Amino acid sequence: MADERIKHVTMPKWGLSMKTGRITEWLAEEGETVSQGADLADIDTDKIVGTLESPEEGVLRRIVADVGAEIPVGATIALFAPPDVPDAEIDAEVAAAREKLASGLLEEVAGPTVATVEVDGRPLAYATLGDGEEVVVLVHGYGGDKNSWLFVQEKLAEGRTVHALDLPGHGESAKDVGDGGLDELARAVIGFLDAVGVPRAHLVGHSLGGAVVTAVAAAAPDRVRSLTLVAPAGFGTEVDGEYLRVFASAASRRELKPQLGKLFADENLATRQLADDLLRYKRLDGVDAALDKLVKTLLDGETQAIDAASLLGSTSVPTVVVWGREDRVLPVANAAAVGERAEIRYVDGAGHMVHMENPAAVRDAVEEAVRRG
Amino acid sequence: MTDTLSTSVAYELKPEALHDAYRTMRTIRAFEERVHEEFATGDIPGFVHLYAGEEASAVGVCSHLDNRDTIASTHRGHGHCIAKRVDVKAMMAEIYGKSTGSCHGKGGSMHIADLSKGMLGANGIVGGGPPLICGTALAAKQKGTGGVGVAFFGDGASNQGTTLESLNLAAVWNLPAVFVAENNGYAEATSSTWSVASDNIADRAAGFGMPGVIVDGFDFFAAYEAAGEAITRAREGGGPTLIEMKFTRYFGHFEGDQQTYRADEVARARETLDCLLRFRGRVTETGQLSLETLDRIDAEVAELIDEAVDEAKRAPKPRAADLTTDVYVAY
Amino acid sequence: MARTISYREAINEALAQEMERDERVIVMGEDNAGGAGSPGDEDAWGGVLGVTKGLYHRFPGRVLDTPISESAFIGAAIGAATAGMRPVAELMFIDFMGVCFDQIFNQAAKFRYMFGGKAVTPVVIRTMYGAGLRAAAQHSQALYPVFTHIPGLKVAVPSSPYEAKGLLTQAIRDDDPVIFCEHKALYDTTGEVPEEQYVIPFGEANVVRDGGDVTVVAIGRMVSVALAAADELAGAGIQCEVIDPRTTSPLDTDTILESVESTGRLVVVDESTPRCNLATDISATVAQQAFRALRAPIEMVTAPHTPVPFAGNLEDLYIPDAQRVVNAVKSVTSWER
Amino acid sequence: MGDTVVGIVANPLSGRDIRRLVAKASVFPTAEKANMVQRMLTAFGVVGVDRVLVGTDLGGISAAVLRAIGTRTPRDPPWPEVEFLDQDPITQTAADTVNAVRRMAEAGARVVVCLGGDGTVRAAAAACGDTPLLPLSTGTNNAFPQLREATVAGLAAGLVAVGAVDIAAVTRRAPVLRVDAAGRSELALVDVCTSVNRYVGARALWDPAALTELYCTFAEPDGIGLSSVPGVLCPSPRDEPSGVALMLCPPAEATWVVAAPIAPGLVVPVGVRSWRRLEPGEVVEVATPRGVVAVDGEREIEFSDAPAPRVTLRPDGPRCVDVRAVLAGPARNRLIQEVER
Repeated sequence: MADERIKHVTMPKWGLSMKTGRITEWLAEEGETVSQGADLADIDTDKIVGTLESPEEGVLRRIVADVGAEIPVGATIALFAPPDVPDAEIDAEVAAAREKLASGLLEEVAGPTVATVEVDGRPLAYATLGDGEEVVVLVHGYGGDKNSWLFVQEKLAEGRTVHALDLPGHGESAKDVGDGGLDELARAVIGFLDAVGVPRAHLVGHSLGGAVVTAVAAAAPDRVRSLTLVAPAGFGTEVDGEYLRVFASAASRRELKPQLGKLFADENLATRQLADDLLRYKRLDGVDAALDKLVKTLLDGETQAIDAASLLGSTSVPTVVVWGREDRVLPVANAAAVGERAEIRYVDGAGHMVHMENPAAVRDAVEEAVRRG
Repeated sequence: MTDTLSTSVAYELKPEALHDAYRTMRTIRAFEERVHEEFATGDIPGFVHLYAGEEASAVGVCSHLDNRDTIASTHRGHGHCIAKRVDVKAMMAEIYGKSTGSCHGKGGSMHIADLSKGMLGANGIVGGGPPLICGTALAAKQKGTGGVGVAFFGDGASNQGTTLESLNLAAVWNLPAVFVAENNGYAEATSSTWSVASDNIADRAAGFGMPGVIVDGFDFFAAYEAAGEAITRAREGGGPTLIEMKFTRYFGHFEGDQQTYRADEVARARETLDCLLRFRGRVTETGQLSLETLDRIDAEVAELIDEAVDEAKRAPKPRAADLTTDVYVAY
Repeated sequence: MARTISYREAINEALAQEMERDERVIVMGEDNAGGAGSPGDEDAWGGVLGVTKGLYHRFPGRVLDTPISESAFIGAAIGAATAGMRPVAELMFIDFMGVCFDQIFNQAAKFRYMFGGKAVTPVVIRTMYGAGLRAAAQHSQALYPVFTHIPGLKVAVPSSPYEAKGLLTQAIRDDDPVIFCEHKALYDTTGEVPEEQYVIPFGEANVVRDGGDVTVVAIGRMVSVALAAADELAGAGIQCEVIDPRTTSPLDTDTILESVESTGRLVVVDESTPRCNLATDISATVAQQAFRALRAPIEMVTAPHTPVPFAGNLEDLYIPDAQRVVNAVKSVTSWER
Repeated sequence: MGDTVVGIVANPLSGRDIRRLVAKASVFPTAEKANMVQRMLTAFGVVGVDRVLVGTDLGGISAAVLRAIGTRTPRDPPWPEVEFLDQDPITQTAADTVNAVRRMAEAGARVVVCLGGDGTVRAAAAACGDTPLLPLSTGTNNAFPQLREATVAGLAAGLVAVGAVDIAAVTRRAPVLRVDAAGRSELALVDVCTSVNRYVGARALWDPAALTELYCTFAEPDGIGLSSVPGVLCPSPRDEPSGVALMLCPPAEATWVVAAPIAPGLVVPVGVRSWRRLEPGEVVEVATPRGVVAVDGEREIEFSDAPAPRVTLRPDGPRCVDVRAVLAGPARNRLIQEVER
């Protein structure tokens, strides 16, 4: 009978499609005492390299997964245990874990559950994690989808219900974006809240999604408990118009990939898999038209065409803004437009995809907003 | 009494229809005889196969067609093109390989086409056309346009699998198609009495469960009536028909052919059977057209052909850049 | 929403969705109805391997059964295409091109050029290729290089269900004649395919796997063979970049050249016979345009210059397998000047 | 050995005019005509015909017979010597039949078998003079020649040739209609009809609306073709010297409307204003101002203005063999051999 003081750290499931992960680097050594939340290992999920924060407090007794090896989600990658647990028991536990892995008998790790609701005659898809009174809705940006919250959603879902929504024209939602305007998209989010029977929710929006949730708060303040705006569009005027236009027009990986680099501070995070996934999305009938409309909504020549800042000013919904200092799509200078209306958290070493490059910072911001809401 | 009757007679041609038919037949003849001369001067490149002598067939058939209808032709296709209203000057320019040609000089005599007119192209492959016509007939049937597909082919093609397969498919699918076998007696230099085992191509129709008729291909009125029946039948959903036109071509298989394989039959045909000669005699006897009218048409046609040749000779060649264009719609 | 379906289902779905979307799309082929004109209608085969199953009753009058008469009905599909339809004809086995090739390469492929750019011939000819089913010499060939050789034709060779649906949808919407080559041994393979319609543009290769040591180009069924080899080689510390051109005409040489520029080594895996095939074509292009980048001679893994044998042990030898790819990769990586 | 000669002339073009298209008439293939000739040769061999003259054509009939001769084996029944008449150039017109029959008559043929339709027999009739004719139908549209098995016809013709029968008893001269129009003169064995079609066109007459006048040498109720109109309304037997003349008109203005098989597959209402007997030697002027004269159902002569076409019923047509009469008579015994016991 194994010692219950031995704790397993397993390969996390970051996003729906993640089946396996590869440890690219261990950030702690065997025997080291690790505090909960400390960086434990870098993991390559094919889509992106992410950092696993230690779920446990204590001594890292044994590293089970070697660097470079392909490990299925749910498989043991490390063991934590107090120093007084004998090595023999640890060895036995490792052997057992390896056996279990070899036999392929891993319990299916519950990822988010995906569902769709009908809003204004168009199906909207969303992924849900957790279960709780408090409801958080995550709204992605232009060209993104519900999976872009892969490093954020799981943690936020502890004791809460967290929905990650696919906006119209994105992900698995209908590709019809109507006039593609901010109001249209805001109506979709409100419609979504109605459809899932949520009177009030904490809204989190990235980029275009940031502008959308701001518009929701302005249109229906009583439905919104708090706002977390991650590199939101509609603040200031600076924008990399080329990124938006090429993203919409690119038909091949060679055209698209260079643009994707602009999303991150560390360009290596723009993997080929990310490009291929986006191409698969862009090839769907109706997506070209949707993106074209959204570009028209977002851009006026080389400057931003929407104004979310004044919308935000018109509400008193508690708000926290997060911005990557190395954002090349919506430069951080735009944050000035937030003024005194909300707390702004600047994140070093992060680009436009703050929630991927520094998920912890985004989670903390959400927690803060939720606390105030 | 007889006059009230005559108005209801099938295939009674009004003077303007005769006028048009004669002009078209004359245009084909003049076009071919001129190409014959010009080819001898060495100005015209490549292979050229002339239709002279067979005019009644193309015109007798195409007089019943409009732009809904499609035809597929053969390597001896000039007559079919003119009968289906392809622009004569563009045709001449094409034969000279000029950029103003029907195909911008990239097709030549054997590939003149104008799909906007339902002319699916002369065809360098013996037996290439009939399957295509099954397709255009199928399209007409699917779209319910009432269109008919007509495949012209020669006695040589009558022995090709593609032709026999197409006759079968057209019968199986009950397509609005008409197969016109132009039996001019020779596949290149080989007599059809030797190469066609059934001797009469029309006999083969019975094997496909469709009507087959033999028509004097030198007689416009015979061709016109037979084609009219077949085309009407096809339009009304009656299915395909095989018509065999029997006649002789006036020139060799291709220009430069010494025709050692045949004797004086051409001279005899020209004197006694020629479709234009007989047409003139008969329409003047019935008083439907006057000799003056016919001569005026001849003169106008001669002028048109002169212009066509002059313009073709003066027209620019294709640009070097055209070598690689129009291989694909997009690549 | 993506779900896992088979290569066969992906093709069937592409046909059904395009027929739904565009009434000009018609389907014709042998045994499409299955005993047309007989009670057999009621259990339409959907072609000899059931790829079009269900369409016959779902689209009355738009799925035509044909006699075994390839010249006539392939030609008819081509003719119908010139007359405004978008026909998809099924040439049961690619080996049967021999009885209808004139209509394909002298007619369909030439119209646009020889008619001076005035013809549009949006016909798709779906056909089965490939060895592995013990079907012997006349039902097993990989003849896509023959079509690839002909200007005016486009040639797609899908390697997976996702590719099959996206490339076929593109083929049907494409305004040029397309030869769509389906590997008969792939019909029951499965993969994630979106329910929604999508198109994969022609001439855009798919980098199936990243790797810095060797570029491995593989087409059709050979893609999975190359991936198996790449997995084994990864164990030995050799990282292969596996590229699936997806279409042989047009061919995405840029992606291949880019990859070779970084790896300096090329192995081409092609199920067709070795003379004037895709392997020789790609090798020549790379030798010509990326010579300086090459650090080792190019390796080609192809079938032998023989007909496809019947006996199982011989056919297994005939078809390129992962071991031969592994050997080829090892020879280019171990090559020293 | 003696030299009993029979002629066979076969028209390769008969039996495939536009009626095949407008009225589902059947095609009579060349191959079958060649087979009929061969079946006859076998019959000739049995009754002792020495020599058979066969006309030549480009349609493939004579060629097929030549091939057949070349491929005979000892097990095949003996055939007479076959001689092909290839002296005249082949024109692929009725002239070929005329030339062949004339040479047969000159060569002393005792009987000429004529394979074809009314048109073929008509051409032969113009050239055979006194030589008996045995017309054999190779079409579905024939009023004059009978549809008979060639073997049987061959036996009859053979018996006539070898002198086994009294020619006068088994043959009779058929009356003919002579028509003179537009400077041409034609013979009709069954009927002459005027139509308002302006042109000969596809030859056949299948549009009753165009018909104006009809003259027949005979009219039988079981006949096919235009003569079936009087055949139904006012029959006139073959063996009577007189014929019938009818004025036709649209059903609306007609005295009688006759539903008659004016062509295979074509039973249409034909309006008749009046009819009368046509006496031998009688000359009639056609009343139709312009149009086409059809002879035995096929448009032949385009005419307009004066002089109006003239139609004459003449008794001196071709001498035709009555197959039934031949085989019913004593000649039959030539086919019987008493077996001694």
